Amino acid sequence: MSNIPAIDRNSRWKTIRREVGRAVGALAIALLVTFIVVLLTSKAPLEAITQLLTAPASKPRTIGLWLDDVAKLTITGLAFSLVFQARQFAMGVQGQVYIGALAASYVALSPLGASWAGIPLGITAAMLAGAIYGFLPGIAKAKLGANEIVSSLMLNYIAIEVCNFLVRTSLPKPQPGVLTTNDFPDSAVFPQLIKFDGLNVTRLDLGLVFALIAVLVVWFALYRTSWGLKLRLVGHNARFAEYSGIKATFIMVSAMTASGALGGLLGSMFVQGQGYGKLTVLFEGGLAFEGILVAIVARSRPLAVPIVALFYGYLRQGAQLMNIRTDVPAEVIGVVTAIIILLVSSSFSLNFITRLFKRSPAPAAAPATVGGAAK
Amino acid sequence: MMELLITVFSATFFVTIIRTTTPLLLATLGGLIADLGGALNVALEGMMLIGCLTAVIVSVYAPWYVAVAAGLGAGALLGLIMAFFAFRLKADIILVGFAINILAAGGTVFALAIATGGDKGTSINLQSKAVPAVDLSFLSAIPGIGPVLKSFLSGHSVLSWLAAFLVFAVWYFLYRTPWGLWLRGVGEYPAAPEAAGIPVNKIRTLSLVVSGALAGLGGAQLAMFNYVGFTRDMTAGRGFIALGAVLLGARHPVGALLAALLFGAFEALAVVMPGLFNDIPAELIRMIPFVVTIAALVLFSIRAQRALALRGVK
Amino acid sequence: QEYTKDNPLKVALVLHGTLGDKSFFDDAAEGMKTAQAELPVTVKIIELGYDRSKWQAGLADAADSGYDVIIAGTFDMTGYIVELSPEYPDVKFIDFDDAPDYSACECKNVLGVQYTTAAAGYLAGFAAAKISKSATLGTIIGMEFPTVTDFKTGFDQGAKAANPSINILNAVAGSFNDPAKGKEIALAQINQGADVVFPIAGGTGIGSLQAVKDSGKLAVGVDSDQATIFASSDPAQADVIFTSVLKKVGHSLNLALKGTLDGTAPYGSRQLLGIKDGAVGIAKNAWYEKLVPADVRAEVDAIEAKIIAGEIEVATDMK
Amino acid sequence: MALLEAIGIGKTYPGGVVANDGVNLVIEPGEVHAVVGENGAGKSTLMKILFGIEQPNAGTLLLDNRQVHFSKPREAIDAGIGMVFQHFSLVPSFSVYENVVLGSEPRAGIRLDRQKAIAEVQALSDKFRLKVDPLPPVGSLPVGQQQRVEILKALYRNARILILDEPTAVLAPQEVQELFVAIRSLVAQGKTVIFIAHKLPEVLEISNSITVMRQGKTVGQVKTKEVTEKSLAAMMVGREVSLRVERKPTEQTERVASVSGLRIVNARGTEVVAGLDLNVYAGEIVGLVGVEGNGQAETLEAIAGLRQVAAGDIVVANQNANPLSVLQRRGLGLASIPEDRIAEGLSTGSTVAENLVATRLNDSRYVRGGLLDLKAIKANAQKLIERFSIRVGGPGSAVGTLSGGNMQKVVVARELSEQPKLLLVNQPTRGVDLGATQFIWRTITDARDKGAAVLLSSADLSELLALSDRLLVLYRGKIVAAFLNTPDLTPETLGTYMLGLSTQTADEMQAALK
Ligand SMILES: Nc1ncnc2c1ncn2[C@@H]1O[C@H](COP(=O)(O)OP(=O)(O)OP(=O)(O)O)[C@@H](O)[C@H]1O
Ligand SMILES: Nc1ncnc2c1ncn2[C@@H]1O[C@H](COP(=O)(O)OP(=O)(O)OP(=O)(O)O)[C@@H](O)[C@H]1O
Ligand SMILES: [Mg+2]
Ligand SMILES: [Mg+2]
Repeated sequence: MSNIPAIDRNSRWKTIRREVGRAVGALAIALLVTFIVVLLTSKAPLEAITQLLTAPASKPRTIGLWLDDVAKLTITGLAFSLVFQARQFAMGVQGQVYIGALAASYVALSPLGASWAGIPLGITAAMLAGAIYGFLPGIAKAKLGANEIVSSLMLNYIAIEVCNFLVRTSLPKPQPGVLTTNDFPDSAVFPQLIKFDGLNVTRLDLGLVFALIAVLVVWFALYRTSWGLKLRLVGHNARFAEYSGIKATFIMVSAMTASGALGGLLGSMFVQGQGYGKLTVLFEGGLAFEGILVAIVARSRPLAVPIVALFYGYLRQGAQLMNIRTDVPAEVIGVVTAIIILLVSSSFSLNFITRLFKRSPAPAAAPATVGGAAK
Repeated sequence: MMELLITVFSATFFVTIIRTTTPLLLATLGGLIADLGGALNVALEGMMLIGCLTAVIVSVYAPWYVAVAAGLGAGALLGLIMAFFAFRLKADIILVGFAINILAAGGTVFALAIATGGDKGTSINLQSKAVPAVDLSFLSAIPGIGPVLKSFLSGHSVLSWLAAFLVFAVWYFLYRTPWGLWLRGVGEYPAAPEAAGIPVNKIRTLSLVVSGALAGLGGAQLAMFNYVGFTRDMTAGRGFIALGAVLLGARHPVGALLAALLFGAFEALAVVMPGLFNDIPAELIRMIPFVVTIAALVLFSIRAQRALALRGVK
Repeated sequence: QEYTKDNPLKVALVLHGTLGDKSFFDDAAEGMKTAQAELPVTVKIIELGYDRSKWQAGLADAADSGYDVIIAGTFDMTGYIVELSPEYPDVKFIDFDDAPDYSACECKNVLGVQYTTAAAGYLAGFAAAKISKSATLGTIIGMEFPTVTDFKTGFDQGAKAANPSINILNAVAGSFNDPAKGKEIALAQINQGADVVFPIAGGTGIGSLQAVKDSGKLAVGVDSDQATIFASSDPAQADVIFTSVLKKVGHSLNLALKGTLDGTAPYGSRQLLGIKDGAVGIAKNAWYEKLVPADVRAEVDAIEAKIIAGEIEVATDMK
Repeated sequence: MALLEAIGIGKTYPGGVVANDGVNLVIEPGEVHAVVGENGAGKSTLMKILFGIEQPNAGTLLLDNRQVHFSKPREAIDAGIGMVFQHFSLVPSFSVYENVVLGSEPRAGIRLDRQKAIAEVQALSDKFRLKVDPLPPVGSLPVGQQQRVEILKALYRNARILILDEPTAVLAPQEVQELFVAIRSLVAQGKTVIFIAHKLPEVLEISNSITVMRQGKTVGQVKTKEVTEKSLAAMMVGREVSLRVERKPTEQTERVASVSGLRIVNARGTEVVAGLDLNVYAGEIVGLVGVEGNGQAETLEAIAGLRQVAAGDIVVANQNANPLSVLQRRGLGLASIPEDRIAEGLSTGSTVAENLVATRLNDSRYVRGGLLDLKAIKANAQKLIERFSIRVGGPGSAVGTLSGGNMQKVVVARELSEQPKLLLVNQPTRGVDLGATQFIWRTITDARDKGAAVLLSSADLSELLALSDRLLVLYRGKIVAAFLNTPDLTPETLGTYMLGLSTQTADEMQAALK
């Protein structure tokens, strides 16, 4: 019996080594593909690839952009990880981002926004609004069995339209008809973490701190609280959870709600961050959905999410800067991203989402173990 | 209000609904086939978009039916690629689907630029062809109802008639042929067909190929009839709406038809409404299909729950 | 500093979208091409794509990359230009189709170039109302912001001047790239009696033009001379576009660069360009000659003169 | 001359588990050949190799003395081998005939020829005495009938050799007998049957010869006539085993649970429990006897709070339990061992430690202020692993990596780690080998001896007779007979009531109902 913890630790190291090996392999594939595509489309491929690999880290400003992306990708990755762990396929982060951003904007543009309360209240309002927006498909599923994929996708579209509508009609604007609100007062905009000679050179703001806090909070909630254990049990086997006396529906709804709060937080990070400091229609540009990729590559592990986001964010920024600075057209970036996702997901097959949709009751192929051989 | 009612019950409105419904219906049928085979095809949007572009480009050089076939073939090829990554390389099928959508969004613009010699927005420099409308003017010769019949039935796209036929064909395939049985078996409980010696992965692959083909056909209708030509992102979310229509249609071809018609009708309504009510905000009108989907989903679910409750289960 | 072919002015045109819209961005790029041929400048066109979160970063990167002049357009980019311009005092910024609020910012190195398209819209609206048989016109708007609605404001005013009882249908598509929807909206308007349609909706409007072609009605093009664009690929389409309301972005940018080179460009203020600057207008091409009767053409010319002379006041959304 | 022969089969799974290690098997034509062995001995693996699902690393297969190699099931099917899996391969929403013909459908043009398919299924079912209605969806049938569908599937494909992997584990005694009738009729018509089971009496009854496996090796092959239950068990386990439990006489005092007028309706709208009354007292085991699907499982689920009741009262520890949640009932001292350990008894993706506290997440020993006490949880797991001798790498191993028997031990350990007041047990030893069965039986009787009231449902009559103090026979959701367990109570007596052939009067039941 005494040697059992040793076995445990051993196998944990093995797992970590395997996962890291996979990540490195995926990175290598991604770079290889990019090289090939760039070679085919660029007249100065060497220059393009140099930009891709070095541009994000080349200046404080670009490092700021990269880390800002990492913060946002981390939050959306966490939001998806939470619902994935509960085995819900809610796709509503995008909608929550818009609703959260709206709530934050109303606070920021109100008299409160000009006071010290602008930031804390804006974030709180955004998280509350996002939570409510995440709660809706959750409760519809729990009480009525309404498919959460469809309802959350539809709620995304609705949120975007609501945002368009309110920005156009009700929020204060610098001039009539434009689809952007007034700039928020400085007290409602996240302060920059690092300044250079008073210049506005880095976008890096308080959002990064929130992202790191969120990682720890989500990790703690999932692995150190009974709610988290219940959530993971529900995710693994909802029937067993019910049998154990866990209110599976409550857990599902609360997971979606918590994930919604994260989505809302991301909304506030967008509009109250240095990147905007105001609300604009369609401000999110599809980043919320990239959380799916981050969560899946991180296997829904909160501590792995920021690491994946760090790498993915670098690639994302590098591709963007390569597009700006060289002759590689923007569309090629899309093609490269797609191919990378295809290749990376091939080695990173997380079976669980597939299993969600295969209505096969077959349980996960459990890895062969010491236990089996010992008999 | 009166005006709206008159519009809604007019033949032109009916023709509009059929037109807006057709691409959606074809994609929905595609989604249905994949779904019954056990794969959620989130790539319908990308498959439609690539179907659009392929059909448009091919129609410049070939007759319309070859172009339609090319759109269909492009969708099928994407289905094959999806199956390859998902089943052979064991990639997550949702991720593969998203990747195909991203590929389509960038790839179509890139390919369009090559085909037109630099245009990244639209294909207006290409002389693309249209799918012909089926002219049933002779119906008006029928005394009495003839003119009414003609105004309702004439002028639809060939592909609209094909789509209507496909609803029946898909139903027949699913519920009357052995292969339909295989497909449904693979989707519901793959271990069973596996043990019966049915090549499960081959069936799944084929279902994605057919799914892609139908989405590609929907794309051809969109780019060769609803609008003749290609513009970037011209599918504008129709693939995702089709995904909703599959579930809304209770995973049955007739349900798919009804769901697609519902969305088609709302798309048509959203088009005529601003002309009639200038003061309704456009955003609210555009929200209608999404609100309706959720409402329908909730109503369906409430009905299902109530049916259970009536039997005393809950 | 003197700029020569060997030591050219380095210019970056930063587009918050991509080329290929067949109107706005393409026209700007066209102007750059002319500039490059005529002036000692080199131009790099940077397409940032449609993801808004990348626009600010893209503009900043361009400012950071050693260009002498950065050109970007519309309200979407103005805020970023205002933010960046003080940080790069040696770089010049041209903000086209919008201008910063000079009273509220230190924008000494920013040149705002704005257009009042209402006046040109007025001319098109007048002609449209005159040639409409059903006395019903349709306008289709991509999204509602001033640079778009300004076309319509003038168009409506012109149409009412020609025929006070004219009926103008209007729809907002909500998108600049859903041609199928644009087509449906135009068909709906035609069904409700419209026989002249004026789509101000980018790619969506291309679909509307197709509906007009299919039902044998008439249309007004927007931004660039759309009849000419279609002339070679789709003559039937060109044949229904009796004129286009032109916003000559490329032309005005070319002038702005020229002004930059010889030091006459009024950086630190905005230029409001209108019909009398030749920056906007309607396309008086072969189709216009063919489809608009001579007497109407004469009236339009007279009105144009009056507008330039300030005798007719055209309302505008551009403040 | 042997019909099918496996020589020196070796199979190592990718993870390094050696499942077969030089296994030999000789099947004569026209016999029923049993393969026995403990959990994990490698029986299923060997069968999967014969059927082409797994590929051996070593050894050869001879069919009709010719060497064969099956790389997929289709090839084995074509060679005349059919297999019925421990877990059925049926599509639940498909009708019986659709499931039978799936993959080899009769066709009329491109259409599936429904009439012909139904007729063929009907004919087969008549010929081999496997009675089943071709039309209803398979999901609505009891397991016994589903199994017949599986056998029909193999026969429809002209199987000469039929492999049945643990076919009796899920069957009621009468169904077992019906299965044996069908097997004999198969053999009479020239088929050969390979039969795997854990219950030795069944093996002795049906087979002609027996191959015994232990730890991936064949221990030997014997003629059934030449062995006894005892000698066979010794061969399997390598030591003597006895399957007898000593039950102390009970002194029942306090009524722990009672159910009155219970009615339950299932999702399809049929009434599965129709007015049930029963009482359970501290220190007794009450056995619920019945063919599967007569309301035993539903009754247990209703008492546990896992199923909505249409009418009736449930009282646990003198409290009206109707409005109470699962957790509140557990708080009253209720514990429950469910029928299907993988589907509802465990979370196979979670660790052993997590599974062992899953029902105690409100307990301040493991959770304080909503936070987990990981140390206490781990200590609890280590304690239980030791006490219930669960074979596992450690508290942190995923349950999914355990064998079936060990998984069941995890469930039992969790439920009996603390003395329950009321214990609900459903199929505690299904598919579990002799050693583990013995252990689980002893654990349950220990709980009883310490004062637990136990409600036990099992498809295995010998289990019910071995453990119960009282037996209640359920038929169509009603109690039709009640007995005190005396040595002269036989399975046959119970059987007549189980099948609804006769019903006791209220007076007859009185004594055993209490
Ligand atoms: N797919 C697999 N991958 C890895 N190991 C496996 C696999 N299937 C079985 N094993 C291992 O092979 C050994 C033999 O398993 P097998 O299923 O053949 O046993 P069995 O005799 O059928 O047991 P039981 O009586 O419990 O059904 C076990 O140790 C098991 O852990
Ligand atoms: N894919 C797999 N990978 C690793 N081990 C496996 C796999 N499938 C099954 N096993 C192991 O095989 C062993 C026996 O498998 P089997 O399915 O025959 O279970 P069992 O012990 O018979 O239990 P039961 O039949 O009661 O469910 C178990 O140890 C199980 O953990
Ligand atoms: Mg087995
Ligand atoms: Mg077993």
